[in-house]
This record gives sequence, C-alpha cells and structure tokens, in this order.
Amino acid sequence: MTGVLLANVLLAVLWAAVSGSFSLLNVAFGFVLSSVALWLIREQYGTMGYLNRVGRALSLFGLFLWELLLSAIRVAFIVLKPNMNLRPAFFAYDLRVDRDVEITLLANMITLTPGTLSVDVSNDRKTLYIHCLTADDLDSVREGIANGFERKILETFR
Amino acid sequence: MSPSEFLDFAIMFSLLVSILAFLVVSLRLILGPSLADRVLALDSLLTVGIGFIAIVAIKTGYALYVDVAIALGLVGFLATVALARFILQRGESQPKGAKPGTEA
Amino acid sequence: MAGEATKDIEALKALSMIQDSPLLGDWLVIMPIVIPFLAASGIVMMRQRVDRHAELAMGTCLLMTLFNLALLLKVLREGVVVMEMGNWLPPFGIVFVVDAVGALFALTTSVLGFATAWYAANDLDMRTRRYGFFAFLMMLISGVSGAFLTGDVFNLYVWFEVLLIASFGLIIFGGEREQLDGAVRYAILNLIATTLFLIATGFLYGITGTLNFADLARVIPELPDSAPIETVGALYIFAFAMKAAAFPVGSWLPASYHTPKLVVGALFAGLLTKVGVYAIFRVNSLVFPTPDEAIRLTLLWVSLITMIVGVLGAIAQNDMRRTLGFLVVSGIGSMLLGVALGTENGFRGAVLYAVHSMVVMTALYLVVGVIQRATNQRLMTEISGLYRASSMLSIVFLTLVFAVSGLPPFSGFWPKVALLEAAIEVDEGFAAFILLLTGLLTSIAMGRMWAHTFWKPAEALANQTVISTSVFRDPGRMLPVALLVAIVIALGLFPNWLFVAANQGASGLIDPAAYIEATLAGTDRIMGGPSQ
Amino acid sequence: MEIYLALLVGCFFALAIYLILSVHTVRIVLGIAIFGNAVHMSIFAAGRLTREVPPIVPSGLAAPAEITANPLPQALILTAIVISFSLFAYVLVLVYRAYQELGTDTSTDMNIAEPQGGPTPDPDTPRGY
Amino acid sequence: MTEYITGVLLIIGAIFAFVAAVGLIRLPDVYTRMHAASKAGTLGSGVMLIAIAVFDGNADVVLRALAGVLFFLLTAPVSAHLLARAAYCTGLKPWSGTKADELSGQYDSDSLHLDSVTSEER
Amino acid sequence: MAFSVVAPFFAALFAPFVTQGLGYRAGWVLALVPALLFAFFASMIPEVRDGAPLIFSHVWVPAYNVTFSFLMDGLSLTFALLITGIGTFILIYAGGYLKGHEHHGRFFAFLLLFMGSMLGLVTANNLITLFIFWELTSITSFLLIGFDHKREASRRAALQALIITGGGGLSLLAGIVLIGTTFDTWEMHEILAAGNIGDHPMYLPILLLLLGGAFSKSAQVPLHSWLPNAMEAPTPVSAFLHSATMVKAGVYLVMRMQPVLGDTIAWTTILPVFGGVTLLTGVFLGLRQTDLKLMLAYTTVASLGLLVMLTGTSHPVAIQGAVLYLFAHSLFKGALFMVAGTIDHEAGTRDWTRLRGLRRVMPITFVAAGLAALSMSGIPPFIGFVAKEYIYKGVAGTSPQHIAVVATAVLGNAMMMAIALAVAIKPFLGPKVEAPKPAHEGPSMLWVGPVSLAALGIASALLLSPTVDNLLGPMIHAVEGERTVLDIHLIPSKFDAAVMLSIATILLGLLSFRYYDSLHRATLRWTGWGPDKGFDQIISGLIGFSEVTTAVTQPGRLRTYVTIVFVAVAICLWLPLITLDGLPSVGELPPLNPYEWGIFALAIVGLFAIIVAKNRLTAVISLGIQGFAVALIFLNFGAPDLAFTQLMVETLSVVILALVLTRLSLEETDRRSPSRSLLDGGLAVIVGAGFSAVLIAVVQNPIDLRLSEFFTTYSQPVAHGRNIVNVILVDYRALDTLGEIGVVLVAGLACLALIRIRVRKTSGDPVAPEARLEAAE
Amino acid sequence: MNTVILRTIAPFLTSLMVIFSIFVLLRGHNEPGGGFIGGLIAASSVAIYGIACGVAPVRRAMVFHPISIAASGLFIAALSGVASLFAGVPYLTGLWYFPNLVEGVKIAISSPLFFDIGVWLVVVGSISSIALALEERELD
Ligand code: NA
Ligand code: NA
Repeated sequence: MTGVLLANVLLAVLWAAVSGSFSLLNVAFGFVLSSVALWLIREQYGTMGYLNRVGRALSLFGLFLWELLLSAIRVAFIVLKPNMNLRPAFFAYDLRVDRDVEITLLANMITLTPGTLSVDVSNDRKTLYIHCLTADDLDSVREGIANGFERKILETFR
Repeated sequence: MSPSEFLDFAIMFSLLVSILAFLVVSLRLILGPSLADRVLALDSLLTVGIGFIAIVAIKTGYALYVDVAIALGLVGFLATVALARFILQRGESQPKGAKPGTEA
Repeated sequence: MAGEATKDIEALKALSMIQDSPLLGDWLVIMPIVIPFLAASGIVMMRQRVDRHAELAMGTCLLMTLFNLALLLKVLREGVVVMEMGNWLPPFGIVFVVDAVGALFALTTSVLGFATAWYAANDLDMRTRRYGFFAFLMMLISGVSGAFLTGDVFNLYVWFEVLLIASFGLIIFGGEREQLDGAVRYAILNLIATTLFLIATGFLYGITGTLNFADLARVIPELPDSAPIETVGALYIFAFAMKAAAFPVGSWLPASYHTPKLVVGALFAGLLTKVGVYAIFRVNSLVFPTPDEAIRLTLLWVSLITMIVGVLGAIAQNDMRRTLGFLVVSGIGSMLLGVALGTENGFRGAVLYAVHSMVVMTALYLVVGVIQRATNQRLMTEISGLYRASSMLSIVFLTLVFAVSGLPPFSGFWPKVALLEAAIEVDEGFAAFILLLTGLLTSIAMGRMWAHTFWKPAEALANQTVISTSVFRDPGRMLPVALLVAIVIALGLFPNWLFVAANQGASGLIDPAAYIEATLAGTDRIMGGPSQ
Repeated sequence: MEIYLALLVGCFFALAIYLILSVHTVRIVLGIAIFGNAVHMSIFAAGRLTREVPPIVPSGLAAPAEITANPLPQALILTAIVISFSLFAYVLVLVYRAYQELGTDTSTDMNIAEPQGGPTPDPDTPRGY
Repeated sequence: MTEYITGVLLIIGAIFAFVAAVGLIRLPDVYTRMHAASKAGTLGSGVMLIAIAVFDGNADVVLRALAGVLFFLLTAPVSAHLLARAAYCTGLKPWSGTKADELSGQYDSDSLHLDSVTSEER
Repeated sequence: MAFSVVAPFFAALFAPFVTQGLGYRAGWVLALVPALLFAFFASMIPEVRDGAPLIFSHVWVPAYNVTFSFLMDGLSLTFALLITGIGTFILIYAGGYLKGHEHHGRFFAFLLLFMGSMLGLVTANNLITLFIFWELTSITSFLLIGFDHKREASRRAALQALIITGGGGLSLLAGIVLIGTTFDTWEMHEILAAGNIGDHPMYLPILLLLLGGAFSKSAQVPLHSWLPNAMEAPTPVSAFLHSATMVKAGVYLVMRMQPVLGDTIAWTTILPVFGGVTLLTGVFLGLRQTDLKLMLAYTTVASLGLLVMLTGTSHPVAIQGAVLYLFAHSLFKGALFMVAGTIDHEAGTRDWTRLRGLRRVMPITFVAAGLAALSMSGIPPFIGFVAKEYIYKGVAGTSPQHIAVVATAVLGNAMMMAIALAVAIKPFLGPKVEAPKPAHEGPSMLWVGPVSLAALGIASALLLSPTVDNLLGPMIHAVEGERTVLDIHLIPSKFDAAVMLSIATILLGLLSFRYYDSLHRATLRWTGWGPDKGFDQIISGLIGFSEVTTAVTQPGRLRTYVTIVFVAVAICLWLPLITLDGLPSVGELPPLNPYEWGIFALAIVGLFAIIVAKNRLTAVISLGIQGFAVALIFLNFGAPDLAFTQLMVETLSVVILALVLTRLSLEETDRRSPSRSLLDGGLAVIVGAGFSAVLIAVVQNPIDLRLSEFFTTYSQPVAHGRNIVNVILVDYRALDTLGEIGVVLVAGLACLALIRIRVRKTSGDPVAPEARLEAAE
Repeated sequence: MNTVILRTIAPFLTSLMVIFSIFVLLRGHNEPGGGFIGGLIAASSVAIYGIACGVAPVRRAMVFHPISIAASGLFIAALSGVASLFAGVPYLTGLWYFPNLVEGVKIAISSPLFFDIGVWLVVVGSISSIALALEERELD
C-alpha cells in the first residue's frame, strides 16, 4: 500500500517536472492524473485496493466532518438554552480496534462528535472510557460508535 | 450591502464576538475552581486566539498570518500537554503541606 | 535586462553601503567578539574532550591579547578605528568604534581572561569544566569586550546581556548552598538593571530615532524638548550605576560576589562592574555631554558615598572574600568620581583607576583563592601564619595590599594622583579629602587583613591554621597571580604608556569630535552632512 | 494611540513591580516576566504605532506601497524578547533550585549568603592586630 | 461572492467560539465544559481558518489553512483526553448530577494503571 | 645619579641570596653598598659647595609631566651622606645583631630597600618622585617594625606607623598636587626659584597639607605615638630609621620648603607651637621610661620637636642651629641606639633599673655611649655643644615672644641631657648586678658602628670649619634660601646670652640627673589618656562604626535592595519631568476600535488574575493571558513577527514554568502585611505611572524615521529580503542577533549546569573542594 | 505521560512541527518567520516528543547533545560573518549567490541564510536542552 502511495507521489512530481511548474495546483493535478493512471493498471498491480482505501478514507473524513458540525451545533443548543438539561455519565466502551493508530483515531473522533468525549484507554487497550453529556441510553450510544466510526476505521485500515 | 461592506461588518462582528469570548473564557480562568478548569480555559483562549488571528489576517489582507495561527495551535497543544501533566504530578507526587527539598 | 538590474543594485549599494574595503587591520576590531564566540561554541561542541577546554580558552585569550595589543597600538597611532558591520552605512548598521579607552579596556579584559583561565585550568575539577566553565568564561569575555568596543547603544545592551548571562552561568559553579542564595540576589537585581537599560534605550530611540552613539551625539543637542531626554539620561546613569554597583543600588555585589568560586569572583571583580563604569563614560561623553547640574551633583555624591560605604564595609568583614567585594564597590566610587568631576583630568583618572582596579582586584581574588585552597578557611580569624608559610605569597599579597591602597610605586598610585589632581583643580576639596580618606581606610582594612592572616603566627589561634604549603608551590596557581602582580608593579613603575592611552582616551571622552567624525564621515560623504 | 498603550504599559509596570517587591521568589519571577512585557510594549509604543500594516515588502515590489509599521523597534523587541526569555528561563530554574536546596521560596528566609540579617554588628569581625 | 462566503464563515466561526466560551462558563463541571471547548472551539477556529483559505484563494495559503485545520482536529481531542484524564486521576469529582461513573475505581491510584471492564462485568 | 638611588633596591633583591651564602658576615659585604654610595656622594661635595644645585633629570612619565629627577644641594647632600654613612655602620651592626635569625636576609633586604627610599626622598627633585620615595619609606618602615611579627605589639606598632605616616602621606600628596596645580610644575628647583609664596591664596592649604605629612613623619604631637611604639623593631632599625634618618624626613620637608613657605605668620606660629609642645612632651614621656630604647625614642621625639621649632622661627641663626643639631643628633642618637641594642643583645634586658656596672665587661660600648651622651648633652668639644650654642644664639637674639621658645629649648635640652646621661651612665657605672644574661663585650660588628659615630661627634666639632664649609654651610644656605655669610666656631667668641643659656642647660641637666630617680617617679604619677590609647580607640571605633554602617547599607534582605532600587527609579523618572516642566499634556485622543478596547481589557484581566491568583498554576496561566494579550497588541499594530514570537515565547514560558513548578510547593498567599502591601502598591503605582508619563512625553514629539526608511528602501533590492524585520535581524543588525543567540546558548548551558549541580547539604565545611556535579550522560 | 493516545500521536505531530519549523525558517527572510520562530517551533516539538515518549528516545533521535547542537549553531552564525573577510567586506556583510538549479528554479544561497540557520540551531538546541534536563529532573 505504501508502495503504491509512493508511486502516486512520484508520478505527481514527474508530472510537475515535465510540465515545468511546481505550483501546488499543478502538483495536485499531477496527483489526480497519476491516480487515474494507477487506476488504469489496476489489474496488473492490484492498485484498486489502494484506490478503494483512499475512497473509504475520504468517506470517513466526510462523515467525521459532518458529525463534528452536528456536534458543535448540539453543544451550542445545550449551552445557549436557559435550562441545560444535562445528564452526563462516564461509561466504558469495548474496543474492537486494537492497533494504537486506530484506537487514537477512534478516540479522537469520538471526542469531536456529539455528546461524547474520550477520557482514557485502559492499559490493555480493550476498553475506552467515554464521558457523555446525555446518558439516557448508553447502549445506543455504544452501538452508534461501533457501527459508525469504528466500522469505518476498520474498513479503511484493514 | 456591498460585498466589502458585508465583509467589513462580518470582520467587526467576529472581532467583537471573539473579544467577548476571550473575556468570558478569562472569567472561567479566574473562577477555576479546579486546575483542570483553568487549563481548559487557557486552551480555549488559545483556540479562540487562532480564530482571532484568522480574522486579523482577513482584515489586513495578509493571509500569511495563517502561519501564526498554526504555530499558536502547535504551542497551544504543547501548553495543554504540559499543564495536564502538571496537574497529574501536582495531584500525585506532592500532597499539600509536604516539606520542600526532601528529595535527593 | 539582467545587467540593468545589477547596475541598479550597484547604484543602490553605493547609496547604502561603505564603498572602501576595510583594511585587514580593521578586523582587529571585531576579533574580540568572533574569536571567543568561536571558542565558546567549540568548547561546548567538544563536551566530551573536557581536558582540552582549558588549553583552548587560554589560547584564545592569548590570541585576543595579542590582537587587542595590536588594536591599542593602532588606535594610539591612527586614532579612532571603525568597522561597519554588514557594510551598512552608519548609523543604519551597527558599528564598532574603538577609541583609546575601549581598546585599553579590551586589552585589560583579555589579559585578565588569560590569567583567570590559566588559574582555572589548574584549579577546577573536570565536572565544572564539563558543564561549560570555559565556555562561560569565553562568553563573558566576549560580552565585556563587545561592550567596550561597540558604537551602538542597543548593541551595547546586547553585550550587557551576554556578559550577564555568562556571569549567571559562572556564579553557580561550586556546589554550595550559599551560592544559590547569592545567585538569586545577583540575578534578580542585575536583571532589573539591564531591563532598565533596555527601556531607557527604547525611550531614547523614541526620542531621537537613532541608536548610534555618534549619531546620538549629533541629534540630541538639536532636540526641542529636554525633559524626556534628561529622564532617559537619569535612567541610563541609574542603570549603569546599578551595574557598576554604586551606592545605594549596588547591594547586589557584596551580597553575591563572595559566594562563587574564587576564580569566578576574580573575573567578576575585574570585569563586570567596570562595564557599568565604561557605559557611564560613553553615555556621559556622547549622549549627555552636559548633564543637568543636579545629575552631576548626584553622581558626585553617589561616588563619594560609594567610596566610603564600600571601604567601611570592607573593614567590617571577617570573610576575606566579602572584604574584597566591598573594596570593589569602593573602587567604583573612585571611578565615578572621575566621571562626576566631568573634566578631562577626571576622566583620565577614572580610566587609569579602572585599569588598575581591574588588574588588582582580579589578582586579589586569585590570591585569596590560593589562600583558601591552602587553608580551607575563609575567615580572617581562622587563618594565620601565612608569612612564614610562603615568602612568594607574602610578596604578592603585600604588593596587592599596597596597590589597592593606592600606595606607590604600584598601579594604584597613579590613578589616585590623577583623580586627586582632577578634584583639586576644580576646587572639589571635599571630594579630594574623601578620596584620600578612602585610600587610608583601604590600607587599614587590608593592613589588618595582612596582620591577621600573614603576620599573626599560626600558633596564635585556638584552632591552629593548617596550611598545605604545596599550594603555594603550584606554578599553575601562582604563575597567573604572579603575572598580574608583575603587571601591577609594571603599571606602577612604567606608567607612561598607560598615561598616553588614558590621556588620549580622556580627551576623546571630553571632546568626542574625533569619535563622531570617524564614525559618520563616510555617511556624510554619501548623504551630505555636517562634515561636508 | 500611543497614549493608550502608554497607560496600559503603566499598569503592566505597576503590577510587575508589585510582584517583584514580594518576598516570594516565584512571584518575583512572574513579576520579571511581566516587567519584560511592559518594556517590550514601551519600546513598541516609543517607536510609534501604525495599525495593521506589517513591514513587509509585497512580492514583486521593491518597497512597500503604503506606510508600514516601524520595523526597527520590532527587530529590537524581537531580540529583547528572546533575551528576556532566556534570562527568564535561567532565573526560573535558579529559583527552583534555590527552593530545593535552601528549602524556602521566601527571600526573607534566604540568609545564607548574608547571614547577619539585622542591625546588630557582626561579633566575628576580627579585632586587635 | 468570496467576500460573502468569507464573511459568513467568519460569523459562524465567531459564534461557535462564543458558544464554547459560554459553555465554559455555564456547564457544571470540567468534564462537561470540555465538550463545549473541544467541539465548538475547534469548529470555530477551524471555520475561520477556512475563511482565510476562501478569502485568499492562493494555493499555498489554502494548503496551509487546511493543514492547520487538520492539525487542530488531531490535537484538540488529545488535549481534551489528557486534561480529562488528569482531572479524573487527581480526584476531581464529577458534577453531582452525573448519572453513572463506570470509570470509578478503575485507576490504580499510584501507577495510574487503568483497568479494562468487559460488558459482562458491567 | 639615578643609579645611585636605585642601587640599594637592586642590592636588596640580592641581599637574601648573599645572606644565604655568607651568613651574618653578609653585613660586611652589603655595607659596601652604602659605603660606595657614601664615597660617591662625598665626591659631589666640592661641586655642591661651589656652585648652584645640581639637577639630574631622567624621562619617566612624560605623559604626566613626571620626571625621575634629582636635586643635589647642600640639604640633600648632607642627608644623603648621613643616610649612606650611618647606613654603612647600621648594616655592619645588623650583621652582628641578628646573627642566626631565620629571616636575616630579608632583614638586610628591607634595610637596603629603606635606604634607597630614603636616598630618593632626600634627593628627589620632582615632588611626585619625592612622594613615591616618601611612601616607600613608610612601607619599608612598616615591614621593619613588624619584623618581629609574632608579637601582637609589633603588628600593632607596624600598622600604627603605617596608618599615621600613611595618613600624613596622603595629606602631603594633596599638598603636592595642590602645589602642582598652583605652580604648574612639580620640579623642586622651579618651585624654589619661584620664591616665597606667602601671599598666594593657596598658601595656607598648601602649608597645612604639607605640614600634615611632615608632622606625621617626624612624630610631632599628637601624631607622635607611633614612633616610640616603633621600637618594637630590631635595634638597627630604631637606630637607622627612627632616629637618624626616616623620622627626619618631615624635618627635611620643612627645611626644604622653608624658603618657599617660611617666614609667614602661619609658619612662625604653627611650627614653633607644635615643635615646642612636642619637645616638652617628648622629654616628659622620656623621663617616664625605664626601657633604654624607649627613653631614646622619646628624646628623638623631643629632638624632632626642637628641630621643627627652630625651623619654624625662620630665623637664620636658629636655622644654623637646627642644621647643626640635626647633624649632631643623627650621630649621637644613632650611636646611642646601637649601644642600647648591644646592651640588650649582650645583657638580655634594656631596663636601666636592672642594669648596673657594665663598664668592666663592655668597655668599648661604654666609651661609645659616653661620647655620644656627652655630645647629646651639649658638652664641649662635641658637635652637640656647637649645635646648642647656635640654637640659643638663634632663639635668644630674636624678638620677645621668643621667650617661650627659649624657655622651652632650655628645659627640653636639659631634660634630654639628663636622659642621655641616664642612658649612657646608669647601666655602666655602679656595682655590677645580675643581668638576665651574663654580659660581655659584643663582637666587633656590634661596636664598630657606635664607636665610629660617637667619634665622629667629636671629630666633626674639632674639624668644625671644614665640616661647615663643605657640608653644613651649603645645607644652611639651602634651608635659608640664600647664601648668608656663616660665622660658626667651636669656641664661642664672646660670653653672650647663648653661652649663659648653655651653661644653664648643663647645670639644669646635671641637677636633673642627680635627682633622676625621683624625677622619674614623679612623671609616673601622671597617668591618663594619651594619643596612643586614642589610636586603639579610633581603630576599634572605626570597626564598630563600619559594622553599624554596613548593617544599614547592606542589610542582607533582597526585598530591601529591590525597594531601594525602585525608589531610585521613581526618582529618576519623576524628578526630571517635574523639575524641567516636562509633564506631558494629553490632548486630543484618537479613538480606539472597540476590539482594541477588548484586547486591552484582556490584558488587564490577565494582570488582575495574577494578583488575585491563589495558587501557582492560576498565576502561571494568567501570565499566559497577559502575554497573549500583548501578542494580540503586536498583531494589531502591524508586527506579525513579534506576535508570532511573543505567542511562542509566552507558551514556552508557561510550559517551562509548569515543568519547574511541578516540584515547587509555594505559599498560597502573598505574605505581606497590609501596610507593606500599601507601601509596595504605592511604590509600584508611582513607578508605573512614571513610566507611563515618560513614555507619553517621549511620543509627544514626532519621531525621526530615517533608520526605518533606510531599511525599507534597501531591504528588497540590496539585502534580498522582503520581511524587513527579518532583514534587520540577519543583516542590518545581525550583530545584535549574534550576541543574542550567544545569550540563548549560554542560558541553555547555564540552566543545564544549574539543574545538574548537586549541592551539599551541610554548611559546616566552608570551602568547596570541588563542585558537586552529577555526571549526566 | 503514559497514554496510548498521546504516544501514538506525538511522533506524528513532532515530525509535522519540525517540517513546519524549517519552512518558517527558510521563509523568514520574506514573510513572518525566521530562525527564532522556527527554532521555537522545533523546540516545542521536541518538548512534546519528550513529554509523550520520554527523554531517552528524544536524545537518541537528536543524536548529538542538544547543547552541542546549539553550539554548532552559534559556530555557524559567527562563521557566516567571517566569510566576508575573504570578500574584502566587513564582518557580517551579506554575501549572495543565486545558482540556477534547474532552468527557471532560482534558489538563493547567502550568508544571512546560514546565519539564520545558526539562529535556528541555537534556539532549538538550547531550549530543548533546558526542557529535557528539567524533564529528566522530574524523574529522579
Ligand atoms: Na566587578
Ligand atoms: Na530571524
């Protein structure tokens, strides 16, 4: 996978050199062009997996941004309402991801999305402790994480 | 409202709101009550500061101030990390009233 | 197209830069900075080769001494020497402007640096070196030299900070608790002093729009409003007086100078306060040549009280190092007297006194260092029997006792006569009296020290002093001291060259026209100015 | 405009000095930090203020098109800031070590370097000859 | 058009920043306040950086603005995590209205070792 | 000539080595030095007698108009001959006296050093040169008095001599400098040529200052006490320095300046009064003593008083008497001191009450003592007699107010005669008593000197006319300042008042000797305060005063120091503004933007938060707020680089503070009493307002932007940089930056050392053998 | 601090910040930035690395002792001015050289650049060494 990414970057640089401009736009354009080229040779070198993964990463990122926006708005509503109806709680979440990078990514995403905030990961990396603002139904929150970010992370990285 | 008038309005509005945010955050900083509250307040202050720099960048037309904003984000993170550790160690290693200079 | 652009640049360069190439000799001006900087960084880079640090430092100081000697001769022969850093026209770039005073002081600095490095090379343990003793030494010397040579007031501030931080580094070596206490006092008070210097510089820029000494000398008389500039003058004098450890803001010196290692105390005593005095010279000469009478009178009284308070403090001490600290203060009073008199002879006396005091105080600290090494004691009441223990040490110490008291035929005599003459010729009889009284009290303080520690037999004390005489036979410690004592004697017996330099320096301080001309002539040629 | 800043600077100075006059070394250190800031702003104001236009030559021009802020004080302050920071770091570490070794952060309790803290004469001063 | 987008982004950003500030004041304990700070605060400043990108439009500025945003997104949750952890470990009690605390008792008070809990244990 | 003055110094350098090789016999060898010098000076006699003063000038400090120059006239020549002549005998005597002493070589060296100094003093033409030698005699005297350094009395006496003569020296120096500024020269011959300056406005200060020096050196009351105490020195020193030569330096100075300063009311009042009082005090105190050396010392004091008194009359004949007496005194007193030393050396005591009948065992010494005592008593045909004759001639022939002078002279001389007889006769005559040591005649080294000097006392009187023609005549001329015709004879030509006074003196002296014991006891009845006790009181008072002063000026409290500093700052800020009417007026204020108010408010909030902060972290974070506000101000006023740096630095400061404060446990509250708070607050507000006011005053006038315009113009085209601030930092003012990174490096290094240094906990061991550094890596 | 999240993210942030700092350094002659600011950013990154992963890995990563790095910076800066000795101009005079690497890609090699690199090294080395030493001190 990294090999393909490297190839992609190298091709983009080659494009920039050939076209005589190292401006950002040109390099970015070269990157897209070389992605297309890599897509063309997908059968010979199996580059499709790489491209799929890039696509899934983009989709994860998009989901994240959207959730962040929602989350911020929700916080705004809570905070600006005269009567903040808070029911906070600390709860444990059983992790399926077990690599450090994935755990970190997940924890960060949880923090930036509505109502939840990662407090810590247990030392054996099995449990993520989360603080949430409205603890009416913790199980549905857990489920939302499991089926949302955690699944997407697993898809992207595995 | 012409585009530039609108932008001027938006800049002035956001500047004022940012400053207001600064002051409100500072209030938390003074009130505390816990150390974590104060560190959180400082962290928020820097976050708002990043926005403030962005506004100034647009106001002055020097978009390169974005670097200042990024740098502020970097060191702001460092500050929070260091202070969080400070809280941990203060809470842990040296209870109140411990006599100084007892080590080594 | 490209050629045209190049031509444009050349034309602009002709307007903004000095056109003549500097003579190779002009590089002497910057060497007191560059050499120790390179040496200091080299020492730190060679952290693992601790054994080479001392040699490098001594070699550097020796080289600097040679260069500074050449520089002094050049200045004495050719007048003020200037180098424009970055080739920019003064007052826009930074210039180093070296007159006789600056060159003389720089030379003294490098000599003292050599002596202390030599002594330290034989006195310090490897751990002290490992943590950069010699790097601090190098930086201290470069800071002091920079302060003596620069022609730019903000640059002067920078050198002040260099020497300050280097002294901060040096003061903590030794591993004693009282050092930390002394260092806290030293650091906080000195930090306040340099900060005041900085703000005064900011104000000065705000008033005059320039930072170059020579340019300031031209601009300030033309100013419409005298109140702000007088305030700035007062702030400068204050900040420098504090650095110089004048009464009543010099308490930091007796509070701290006795705490570090003796070799560090020797360096400090020789160099640090003199930088404050030198800065007062410069500011007095170029920036505020006709200070308010009130400022001058204040300075006069400050100088007199500093002399007396210093020497009384010296008499009151039992710790030999503290006595020396107070004597440093007292000497500062004498130098300030020369400045306060405001005459050419006054400046001459102050310059002579400064050189004398630098050498003698350094030597005294080193001698006390030898004594402490040998006896493991620091109180006069705990040390005795040195007279019998070493005649070499006795000669050295006695010479310094007489020198510091201003007795002939040693280095302290000539400055005293010159200052006395300066005071008498402007009818400051009381100042002359205080000057002489200080000399007498100094001889009492030091004479008692001599009687108690040297003449008094070892058996006279309840705890008989144990003297390890091998220290007195250690050439590594005794030779640097002997070198300084030889200088003290030489300055007493053959003071003519020193008078030549001091005369030239003092006349330059009173009438800085040559200094200004040397600095700004090139600019005037290009931009049109007073000398056109 | 400078006048406002001057007044603000006055507040900075006053607070800094109040802290430096404290007996607690850490407060002194904080005071020194604020003192530095006050000085930097003083220099800034002394070099006169210009709103917003930084002293940067726009790309492609030989000189700025409009009046910029005065660059020299900025350079001086930059130098001063870095120096103050270095000294601040040193003093802070020094105070910390002094606290560790002397067991106090109160300057009135630090009396090792100058033991005779009172007006009584030192009985140790040698007398006789 | 750029002006309008920029202006709107600025206003949005400022409002979020303000929200974060108000949250900091109004919310009852440090853990709840962190929600406000980490979400609204980050979004607020992020949006304003994007406003620069929109306003300027030069590739290098856009790239740096985006990199900045990415950086904040990376660091803000870490800050929150570290602070919350530090607060909890040093015994800062959550607000009395906190419904549940599954973290309670999981930290070893000396080593700060954090145990895991399985769903069965819950 | 210069070489002859410098020669003893060189000889001194070699003396220890010579002594190492030859032992006590080195005295004979080293005595060659003064002997040769004596010959050299003697060879000058004809020239000096016949002509004008000889001047030998060498370039020394041309940049300060100081020459190494010498003046040879009758006055200096006589002194030079006395110094070298007596010095020869003293060196020989010292060889025997200190035989076997561990520091014998050092002693010779000191003696030779002194001799050179004294020669320089009396021959110097340049006043600065004179002063240098003057002080050198003080220094060598200090070393010689303290030679027996193990005894506290010796150390005290040495310091006392140094302080009193040194203090007097300073007075002399002031006088010399005043002469220099008055005459515009320091060359003696030019000053002498200028004639009497009695009318000059600076006359009195010059006179008083010079007399300060002369009186201290020549032990005039009340500065006399050091001289008897100086008898702690070994006897050769007493004989040489403290009778024959050094103490005469003051007399020399008075005589030297007599032509210039003499013959005024001040001169003829001050000198005779001090001299007379000294004379009487000297003999009175001399009578109290039982120690032979002390008796001689007090008569020396008295003789010096007599000399000063005589010179102070400015009467030509009195001056003749003074010159004769000076010459005679040097001979007989030197001899008597050596005799006293020999007795001490051989009999083990100098107490005349314990010595009797030594004439048999020490015949040669007795002869020397007798001859010297007779000369001292003024018995013909000794030179002492001639001196006394002319003294009386001088004082008796003058105006009536000199009655007092005459009476003083007669009384003083008579008592001195009594003491002289007591010294010379009492130990030798009578039945032999048991001395601490079995006495016998000393070796030749111990009697050559006294015998020769005593013999000279009679020889010079018998050969009076050549002595006067060649030696004393020119000296008298020098002191009088003109060449008067001299008429000096051994045998009085007529029976005049002077002869009567002489006889009266001898009769009174004999009478006193007859009743010496009761006289001695009578003087002992008077006990009380004297300047010698006063010296101790002054020194201990000085120490006490120093302690009190230092406790006030150096109270040891950091807060006090800081307070003083800021009070001084407040004065520096406000005083010029107020006195020069520079208080700024605040006119039209330009409006501030609302958000600018906000930034200012943020800064104030930060400051406020620091004050109210109850714990460290709050204070640290509040520090962050104000730093952040400062950065915003920089940003707002077009300083992105500054804002950038400020943000980074403030944050890093907070980080380092946090790192450090982790281990610090500090007081939560600012421990200040309310009054102290008010005081500190008041001072802080005054200083803060002062800075504001000055800053406003600074910005009131327009600024000259030359520098920045230059930078702006050339940054891009010449320095190739568009960020002008950065170009200033790395090009225009790169040297600042270089120094500054030096600061950064050293700060890092210093912090490193500070953190690593291990400090000892015990404070018992006062000197650190080595730094306690922990090996880090 | 022993948390998975910080330890995971810190190296990444560190490398990002170092790159940013070098960018700020090189760009400083024309835009806000320069050796100081760049150096401070890099030092911050070292501090983060140190806090997250411990001092020993940082020391290994830096290879040389940070204070030696700082010293080399001072050496470079001081020496960059000496180059002008050979150009016959005074100390610290800016010397510029514009080689064409590739056609159209002009880069500037200059003594002020080396000077600024020296500044960068000094700031990085010095502040890192203070921070690391303090950090080590925490542990003992
Ligand atoms: Na000093
Ligand atoms: Na820079």
